[in-house]
Amino acid sequence: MRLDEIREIARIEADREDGYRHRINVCVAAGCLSCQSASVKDAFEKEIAKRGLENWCRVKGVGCLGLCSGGPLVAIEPAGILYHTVSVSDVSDVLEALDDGPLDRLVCSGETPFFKRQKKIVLENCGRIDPERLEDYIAAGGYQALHTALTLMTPEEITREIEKSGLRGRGGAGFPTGLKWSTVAKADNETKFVICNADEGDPGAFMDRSVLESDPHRVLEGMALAARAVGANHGFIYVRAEYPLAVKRLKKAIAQAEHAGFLGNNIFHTPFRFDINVRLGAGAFVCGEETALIASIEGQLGRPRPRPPYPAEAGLWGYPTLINNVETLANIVPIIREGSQWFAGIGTEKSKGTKVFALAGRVNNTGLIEVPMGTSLREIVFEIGGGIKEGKQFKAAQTGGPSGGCIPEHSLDLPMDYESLAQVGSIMGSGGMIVMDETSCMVDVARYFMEFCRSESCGKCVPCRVGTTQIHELLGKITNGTGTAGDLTKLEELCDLVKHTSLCGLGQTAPNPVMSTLRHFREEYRAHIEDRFCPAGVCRMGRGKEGE
Amino acid sequence: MTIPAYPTFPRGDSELGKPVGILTLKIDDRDVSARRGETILEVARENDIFIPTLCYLEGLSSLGACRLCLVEIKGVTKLLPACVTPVRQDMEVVTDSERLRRYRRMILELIFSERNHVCSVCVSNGHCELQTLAQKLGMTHVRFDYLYPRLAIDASHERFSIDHNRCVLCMRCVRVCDEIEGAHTWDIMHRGISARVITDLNQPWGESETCTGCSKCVQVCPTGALSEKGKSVAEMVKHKEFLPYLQIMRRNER
Amino acid sequence: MGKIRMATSWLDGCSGCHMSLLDMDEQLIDIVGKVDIVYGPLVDAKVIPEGIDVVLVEGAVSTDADVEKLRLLRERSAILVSLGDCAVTANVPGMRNRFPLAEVLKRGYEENAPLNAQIPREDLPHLLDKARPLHEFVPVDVFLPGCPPPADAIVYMLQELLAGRIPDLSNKSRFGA
Amino acid sequence: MEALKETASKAQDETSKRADDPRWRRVNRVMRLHGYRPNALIETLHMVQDTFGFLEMEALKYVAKTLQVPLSRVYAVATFYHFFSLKPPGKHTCVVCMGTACYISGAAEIMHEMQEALHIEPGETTADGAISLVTARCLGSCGLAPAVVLDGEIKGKMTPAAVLETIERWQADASG
Repeated sequence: MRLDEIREIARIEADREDGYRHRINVCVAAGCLSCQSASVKDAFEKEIAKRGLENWCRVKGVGCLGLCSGGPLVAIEPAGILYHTVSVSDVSDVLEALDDGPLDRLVCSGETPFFKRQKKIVLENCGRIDPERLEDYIAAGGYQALHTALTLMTPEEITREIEKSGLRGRGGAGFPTGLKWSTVAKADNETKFVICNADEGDPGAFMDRSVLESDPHRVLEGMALAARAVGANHGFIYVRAEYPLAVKRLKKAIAQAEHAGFLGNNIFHTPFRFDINVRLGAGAFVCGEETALIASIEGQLGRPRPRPPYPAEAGLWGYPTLINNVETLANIVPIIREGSQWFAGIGTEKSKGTKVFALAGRVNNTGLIEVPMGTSLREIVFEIGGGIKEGKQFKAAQTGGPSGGCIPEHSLDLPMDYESLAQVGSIMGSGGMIVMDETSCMVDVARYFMEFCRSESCGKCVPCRVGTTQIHELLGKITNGTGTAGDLTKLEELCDLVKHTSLCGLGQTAPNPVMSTLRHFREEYRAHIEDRFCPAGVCRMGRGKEGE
Repeated sequence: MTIPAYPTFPRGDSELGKPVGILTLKIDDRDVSARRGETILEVARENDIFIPTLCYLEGLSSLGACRLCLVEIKGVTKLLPACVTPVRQDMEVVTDSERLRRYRRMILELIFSERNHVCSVCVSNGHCELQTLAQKLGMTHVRFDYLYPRLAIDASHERFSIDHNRCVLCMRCVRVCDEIEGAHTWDIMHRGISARVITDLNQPWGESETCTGCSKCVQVCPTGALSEKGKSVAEMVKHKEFLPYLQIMRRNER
Repeated sequence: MGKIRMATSWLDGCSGCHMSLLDMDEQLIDIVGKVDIVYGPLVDAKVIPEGIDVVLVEGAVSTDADVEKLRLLRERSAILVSLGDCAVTANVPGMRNRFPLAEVLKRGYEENAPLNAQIPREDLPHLLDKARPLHEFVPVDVFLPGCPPPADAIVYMLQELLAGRIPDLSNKSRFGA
Repeated sequence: MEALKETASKAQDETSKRADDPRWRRVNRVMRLHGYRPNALIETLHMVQDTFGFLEMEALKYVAKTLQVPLSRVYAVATFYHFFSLKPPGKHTCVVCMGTACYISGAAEIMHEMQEALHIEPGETTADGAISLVTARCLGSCGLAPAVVLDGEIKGKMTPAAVLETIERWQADASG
């Protein structure tokens, strides 16, 4: 395909869209699907057919519109109206109201902080395009960045753009993406691989899933750009089998891209060739770790191995391999399209760009949000999130999932960037953010995460395998009212051991939820041990073992 | 999942003028020389510097799993396993410190707490690497609650038996069977604290279709998990000498 | 200088550690000159006295009576030694721990009893869910593992204690034999 | 000699049975697409489970043989990854999401009630094979916590009572 062909597709698509007086976009991402948005979409189609409005109105299933707690969401274009909690019985009312202005009882104000405070880069197409149509993606400017990069830039220039943008890995600790790319680019080998890590395992995070379900081509294009920059010709997307919709859309997108010539041989009539295969994860959190992920793609057990050698030197089947996560790759296209300077102008000095958070828990507005790096926790919870449910008191926000920590109330003004989060004992992680109020017991939350790490530990190294089990046992004792005075010391010693002696990132970060709650909520631990009392009323005390 | 930042090794620039492939470093303040590509553990052993190990066995691939051989390296924040970390020019290694001793003792405590290691009634009492390490590293008691899992003994094989109560999951049996014998009868099922060694499709050992009965797994097992039937405690000495020999022979063949 | 007031105690164990204590041959004479044994299976005292300097406890904690006795010993002793594998690790008494208590009692008193099979319920201390090492109940000052600990290790330990030092017993004994 | 013949013809039957059965043809296709290389193991197991609902011992053996992967390694992989199941699923499946958002919104309470009602632990199937109780790490429906999947249909903002209602209907079906 050539650039003018792309532009032609985009133009036809735009004309087609403009031909409709009303365009109804129904969210069909996971969240809204679970409140029956599919039947709402069907109802719209039937009702439009019944009323004979097909030439005036079209209905489209789109990806995540963000405000999951208000699902099913329906957006009306070009009027720019968003309706929440639309049920099948509302469909005819919505259609009635198309020409006379919004239907007040269902409308979400676009002026609310939930929408106004966000800045969408990664999610720019989410909720706007039909993820199953390549033409939609092209009409939104898709694959032009790849064209630019292949025809006007050298691989070194692409890498330099990413370096200059200041983009850091969105999957965890925030390693500079450009540096990772240049390491793989420098590796001297004819065969190299690019892997997209879509094994989103944090049990409170769903942004990668939303990106894959709502805008799969963006990830493919990002991978192709990465492959061009580092000199790879083969790519893999390692995605959770638990995300069947994402898998389906990815496979469809790959087939479309191959058919259109955006993947395969001689892309854009250049010598560059690149193919992408999908590999399914099979329910192992540890496969988010690079070496375990590689082993899993090789059909092996997902057990991490000691590094070095790093995947950049010896990765998949021993070849130099670049691994980036979904959100990182989703940032590549806009950086190439708008330039590194534009990107570097967003966010803070050391954390550039935006971050997508899966905002959940005890806030009024839950869902997927994207904010500039450095946005304060207070803004996220109280403005975007609309405050705590039922007027309760904010207690803590948990970021980084099982590898992260809890941020207490006195740190509400903390800017969300890599360094600030590390300072309070948490991490950015992949972007799960769970807000907790007074009804959550912090010891119980720590126990919950340790249960997760215990059962996700691969079992290879002793500190992680047995250490997480012992920490979990201790937390179990504390939460059932049989903890003793010495247990806190033991907890701290074990956390220190597991953190410093485990083989991979899973073990090294597993103690974080315990250590951060011990640091900020120690009195809650004490209440459980000394007074046999759970201040939040969550733990059922007094179920101790006999004879003690 | 967090991807920790790449640690970088301090690179010396005094490599010029040295004979090819030979480099010098410091282990516990002693100047030692090494061949390029050797691991810290190999160099330490050549120089009679003790680093405790459990999963490591000369002649098998290295795992870095037991974490007993972790050492401190100047300029590197992380502790690194000596068995898989290659030496570098001017590296300064500390194999023994208060912190390392504390971690190593705790790791042993964790291993002892994990399964039912009752040394006094074990067939390997007196010939057990775990027992010896506990003594050597001064681990006199376990401060964590024992987990007391309910584990089976499989004595279905006519000559050998496996007692899961004594297994430390070092994977030596898995490796020797795969890498040396070539049968890959052993592997590990499940994961984390539920992990167990298995033969074939988790069948009784005696019904294994692939076991050749070579006894290599028994010989390399550091504890009393794998043992020969009909031997008394005094007789149950393991012979691992064949391993480096086999490795040399195979290398020569190639 | 007055003699050291020493006590010994025997919880759930086989008395092998006490045997090992007596097994120190001629060195026993030297030790006996320096200590008064004020309580334990080796002497007649029926009540645990106050003001014990050193107590050597053999055996695991298996019953509520064991817990009570251990707590009292701890209260009245300056230094408590966990003597032998049963005291240190629960060892053989702890081998029942992987089975539920009811199953253990059934196995011991019903399945294996040739006649009058019944689980005793009266006049006996209540068996704990699990047999446990001493340090899970009270603070322990010195650990001397071994099944039994060799006499030499016991001698060394006592000599060090007599000299007013907390002994370093690594390398002197080990788990198992 | 007779025995040998019998074994040989059995193996023949086995292969042809697999070649005739459209379900096995799906599995074979995956292996062929990957050139029967050992690294196709996980992809193949996915297809076996997708086709048969679980991983049967005979299937594991067949896959091991075809891909030339040691038996113990196949078993290891099949048990390491929690997505795979070696037991047939129940007629109905109730998946309780135990993701963080669901957990702090009462998923544990739902799970507790289910265990009481069905007398099984998570990961088990009722004795009559009617209902399987499963936990999920995160369904990605955190905005609608707590979420439960009842026979493949995700339901958000669930309560123990609401889930019990469905469970009771399933139980009535099974006994009726």
